[in-house]
Amino acid sequence: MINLKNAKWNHYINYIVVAAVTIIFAILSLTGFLESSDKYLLEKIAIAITLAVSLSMVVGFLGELSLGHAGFMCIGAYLGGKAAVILEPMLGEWPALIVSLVIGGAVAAIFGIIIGLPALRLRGDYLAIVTLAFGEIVRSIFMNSSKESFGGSLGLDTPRFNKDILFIIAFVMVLATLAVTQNLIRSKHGRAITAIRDNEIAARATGIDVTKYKLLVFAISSFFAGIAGVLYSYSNFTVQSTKFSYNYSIEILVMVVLGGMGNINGAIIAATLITFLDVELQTILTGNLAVLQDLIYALILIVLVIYNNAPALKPFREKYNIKTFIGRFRPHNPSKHKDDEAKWDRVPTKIKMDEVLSVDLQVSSPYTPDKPGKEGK
Amino acid sequence: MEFIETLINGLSIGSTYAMIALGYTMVYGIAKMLNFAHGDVIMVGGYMIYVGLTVSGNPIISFIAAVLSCIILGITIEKIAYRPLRGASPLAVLITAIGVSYLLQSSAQMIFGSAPKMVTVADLGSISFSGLTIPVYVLVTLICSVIIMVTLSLFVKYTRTGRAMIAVSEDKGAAQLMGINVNRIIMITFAIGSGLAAFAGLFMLMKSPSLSNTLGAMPGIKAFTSAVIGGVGSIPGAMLGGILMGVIEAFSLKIPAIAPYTDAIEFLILIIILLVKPTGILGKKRREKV
Amino acid sequence: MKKILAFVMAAMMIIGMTACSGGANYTENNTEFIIGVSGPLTGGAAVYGVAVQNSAQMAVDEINAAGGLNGVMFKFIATDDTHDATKVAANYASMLEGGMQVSLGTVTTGPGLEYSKLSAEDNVFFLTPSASGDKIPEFDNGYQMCFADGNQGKVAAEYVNSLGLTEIGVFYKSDDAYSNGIFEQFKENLDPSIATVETVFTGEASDFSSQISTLKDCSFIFMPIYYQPASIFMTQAKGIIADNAVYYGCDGFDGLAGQFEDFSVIPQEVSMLSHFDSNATEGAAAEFVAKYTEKFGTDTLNQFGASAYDCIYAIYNAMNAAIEAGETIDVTISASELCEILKAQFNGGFTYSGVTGNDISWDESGYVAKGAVKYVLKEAN
Amino acid sequence: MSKIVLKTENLGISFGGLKAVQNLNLEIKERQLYGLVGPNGAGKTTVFNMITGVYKPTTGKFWLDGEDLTGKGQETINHKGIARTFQNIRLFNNMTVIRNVMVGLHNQPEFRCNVFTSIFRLPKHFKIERAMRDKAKKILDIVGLLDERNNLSCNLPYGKQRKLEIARALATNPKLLCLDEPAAGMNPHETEDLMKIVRRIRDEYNVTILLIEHDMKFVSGLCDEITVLNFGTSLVQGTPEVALNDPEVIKAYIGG
Repeated sequence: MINLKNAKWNHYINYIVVAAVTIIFAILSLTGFLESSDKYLLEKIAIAITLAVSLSMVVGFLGELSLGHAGFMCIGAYLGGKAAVILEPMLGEWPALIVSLVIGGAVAAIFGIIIGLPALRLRGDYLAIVTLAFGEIVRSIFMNSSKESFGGSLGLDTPRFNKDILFIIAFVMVLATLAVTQNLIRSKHGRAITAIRDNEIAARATGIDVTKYKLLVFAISSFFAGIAGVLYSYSNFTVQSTKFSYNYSIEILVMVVLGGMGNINGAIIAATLITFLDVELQTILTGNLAVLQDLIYALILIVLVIYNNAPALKPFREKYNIKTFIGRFRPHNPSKHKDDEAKWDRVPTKIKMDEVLSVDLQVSSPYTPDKPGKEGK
Repeated sequence: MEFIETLINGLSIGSTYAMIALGYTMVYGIAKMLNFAHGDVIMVGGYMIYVGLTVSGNPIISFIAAVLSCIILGITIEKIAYRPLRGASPLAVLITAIGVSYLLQSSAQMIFGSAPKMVTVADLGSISFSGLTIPVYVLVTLICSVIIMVTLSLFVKYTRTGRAMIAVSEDKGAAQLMGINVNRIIMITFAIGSGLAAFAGLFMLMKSPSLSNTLGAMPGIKAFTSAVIGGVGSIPGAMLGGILMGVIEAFSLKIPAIAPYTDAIEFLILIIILLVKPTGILGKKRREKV
Repeated sequence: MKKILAFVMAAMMIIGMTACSGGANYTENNTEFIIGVSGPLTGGAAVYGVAVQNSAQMAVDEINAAGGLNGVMFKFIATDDTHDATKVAANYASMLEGGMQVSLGTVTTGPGLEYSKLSAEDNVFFLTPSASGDKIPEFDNGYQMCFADGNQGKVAAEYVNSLGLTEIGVFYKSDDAYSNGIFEQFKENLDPSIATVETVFTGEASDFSSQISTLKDCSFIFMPIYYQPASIFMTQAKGIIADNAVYYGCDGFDGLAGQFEDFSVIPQEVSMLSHFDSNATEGAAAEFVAKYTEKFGTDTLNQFGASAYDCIYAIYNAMNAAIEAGETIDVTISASELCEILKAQFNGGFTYSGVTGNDISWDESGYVAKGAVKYVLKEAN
Repeated sequence: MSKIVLKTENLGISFGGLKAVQNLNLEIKERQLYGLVGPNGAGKTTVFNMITGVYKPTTGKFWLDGEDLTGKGQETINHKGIARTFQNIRLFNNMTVIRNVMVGLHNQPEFRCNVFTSIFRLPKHFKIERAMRDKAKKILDIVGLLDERNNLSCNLPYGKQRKLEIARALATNPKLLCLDEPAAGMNPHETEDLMKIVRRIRDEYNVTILLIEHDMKFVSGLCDEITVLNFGTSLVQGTPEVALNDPEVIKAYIGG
């Protein structure tokens, strides 16, 4: 196999894949091999990945359920878009892009901290509904804004960036999101964050500053949602608030959950596939067939989630998954797992979410030595 | 006078929310899952009433048919989409619930078309006294909500099945060890919840006779919000939350300057209530054992 | 496992995408003229999109049955945008790359704002049946078959001014481009001596008791909204708003009568300012209503469809007129070339008579000029 | 003897009307192994919860090294030098053993680095990570879990999980280490092993240890001094031999 240390390979694989895809498509785009529809699709995929990865920070690593991610994106889209409108004549295209990315991200991050504050007091469903409420409030405010400020119900007209280049920028942003998210998670701070998720009381007792880290995660997560929003405004001629309803937040959540909680690569793949499926269904099923879109999407969603999560299907999953399939062609390397480096950064693919959705149940059940299913060694 | 009038309007809006929230809170409080498809079961209930009226012309028969079909639908959804995920992450169940919601909506559009249907269940008229006019359906909805609330509370408190429900909501594993058939209890919960959804469908149609496949979506979210305001899993809380939500909405719509922001104001008040009382108005706070 | 999956997927996508790349001329393989539209075929606004799809398809079928354009057939594609502007770009690109030569733009205003700019870049002609926003025909490739919102508001205000009222009620949807667009111009052109009682709703609200009680003393209520919420409002307002009051709406009201089994349960007078009445009993409109009802029933019968039907015929007639004037329109003509030809026609005195009006013409900016009629949908009981 | 590490004065808490603990006066001296015993429901864990900041005492005060920590938050109290384990084990289940300990090392001054250092992968980040791992290995060695360091903590057997909790608490470099039933669920052999570990920790790290335990052999074999609690009040204080033979204590345990 590749003569790199396993750990390093593991860490950088998604950068390499994303960068390779970006470069390949950039070349194809600049040599005129890509249709507009491909470019639109790529833009959408990049934005979806940014959103999914940033949301997985909150849901997967911090273990809090947020249904307001679209709200942060909305802030980024409107403020970044407005900044672009104002700055583009003054600064030119590229500086305006950079400044509006920063503005959109920063303002979204500030709101992330504001919404992070209730997260210190609320858990589970209660936090979920508060984030959902926040998203709807943001949407309502932009919806009813005056024509001069944010365009009101007609939406804000924003400059559309050159479509040959925008998706490349969007993928660079994906790389940036990945870099920040993964570097943070794979550091002592990331350990503190996952510690809070695993057991908040123990984390506090171990001296972890829960307040600081919760706010940090909300800030970073919404920063990148804001960035995605700015990219969104650049990829459309108008920004309309109807887009940012709770349904869109849920769509992003679906990507995170399908990808596997706390699994960044999974979130990337899920975001790509869902966006791809969405656009393909939309453009293939025209006319009278359009009604089938949601039906097919819903069926795929239900089947996938049940297949991936049903406890009864566990043996089946273990028997027929890609890992075992690939494993047949690859010599088993038992020494790999002994390496301290290799497992140092293990990101759990499944986290215990009992506490996320059921606050008034006992948060975590005490361990009993004879509990069935947990075997001692 | 205007105050009382607005209050009555608030009750009118809130009674629907309360009715939906009661069904929501049953499923939500006992099966511990956010059933995002609940609003769409209401929609199916509405369509069933429509079909019943078209076929039989009798509101009572069509309503009974709607209740039965909603119960069957609820049980089926639970069996196919939720039961396989018992024991898996609650988020996975949340996602299948969303899938079921999409499925029901698009099926409804496929079967009944995209145009809204006008369904006139029964014109109950309105009663007036001393300058106030109250549509009768508001009173009927309110009275029915209260009856349902009381019945549910008594059912949960005093029947064997009801107590088993509480046990299941507290701890599924322990309940199972005590000999409770958890699957059966959750199935009954879904049946009750879905039956209540048919009630909600009926009352929504009595109020606004226009029936489309998105009928339940936004009221569903508002009702969920109401249930959270009232306190998750609390039956009187759902009622209280719903009424409160309706009254806030009515008063907000009354003031021209803030009327367009009505939804935002409702949600803002939700946030404030939760910040002051993190478990909702009637929610129980439980201390974690350390 | 996941990383390998990622690789496989990336490779798959690269193959999939490069395979479909081609030259800039998408129409060279066309064997029919392709007309496209993007509209809400699913979701809350589906009824409008479906109406457009049905009617446009009906018109295309009729034209083809009659031999097409000098023997060349037409093909109509309707893509679904669920009233979401974000989805328009993908629809537009896929239709254009699929050989679309001329289009009906979008069905609704929000997505239309996106569509008008996209199509302006490629110079693709569109004549929208129902995206009535004032900014829709912003560029010279865009035309409207419906009245622009602002104009409707203006005409409605002029009508109200002529009634000599002192106070009117207004009920509109504050988060809707159509409703807002009409209301703004209405307010601007309304005689300042007329007091207004304004009420709003948002989203898919279905309980208007609060708004109704605010408006209960008004004898004239202007409602620039679509017919579904209007029907709910009227049902709920029974017995609260005076029986001799008047409900007055714009073209969105069309289809209202079809919502009620018996419209006479509403005691008030209901009238609208529109270009089409789906209860028409004579003329081209009645003919359209009969044909549509036979094929699709009355469920989705509304002015959106009538307007779309006219759009197809207007484009067809304009192409015919251009050929008579000596232009050649080949089946593989590019969208941009056809756009120039049609623009020359539409700006050059072309008129059309059809379901939604007679001697319809267009000005340079793309707005339609045709007679707006006050239809009384229902007399007061 | 030496100076007093933890002092409580009239410490008490009531939940609603129930007085869970009242008028508790403790004086724990440096490097002491101090036991807190009593029948179930006597309020031992509640005492722990008060001095680690989980609950705020309703009456009284407590001092660590002379500093008043009453009413401070859990994090602050930990930073000041009180670390604890839990009766119902609370590990970070999705982390490997070594990472559990590294979370404990999070706030140590020598491992401080800000978020940006980590996000931008500055050299300091790598240096700190290496140093933390080495330190964690040392701590794991003491509790005998070095070989298990790359296993998920939830896969450890019960006894080892308890040891890991001790290691994690120890990693925060406490002045006072509070162990809540460290020997619960262990077999006699493991208990003996644990006694050695606890002593070794005290000796090598100069830490004062306060522990709750039901195993009287464990308590009398290990502790220098104990306090017996019953119904939230202190019955007897003294050396294990004296205290455990006190008739009041026997009565409390036997009941009646």
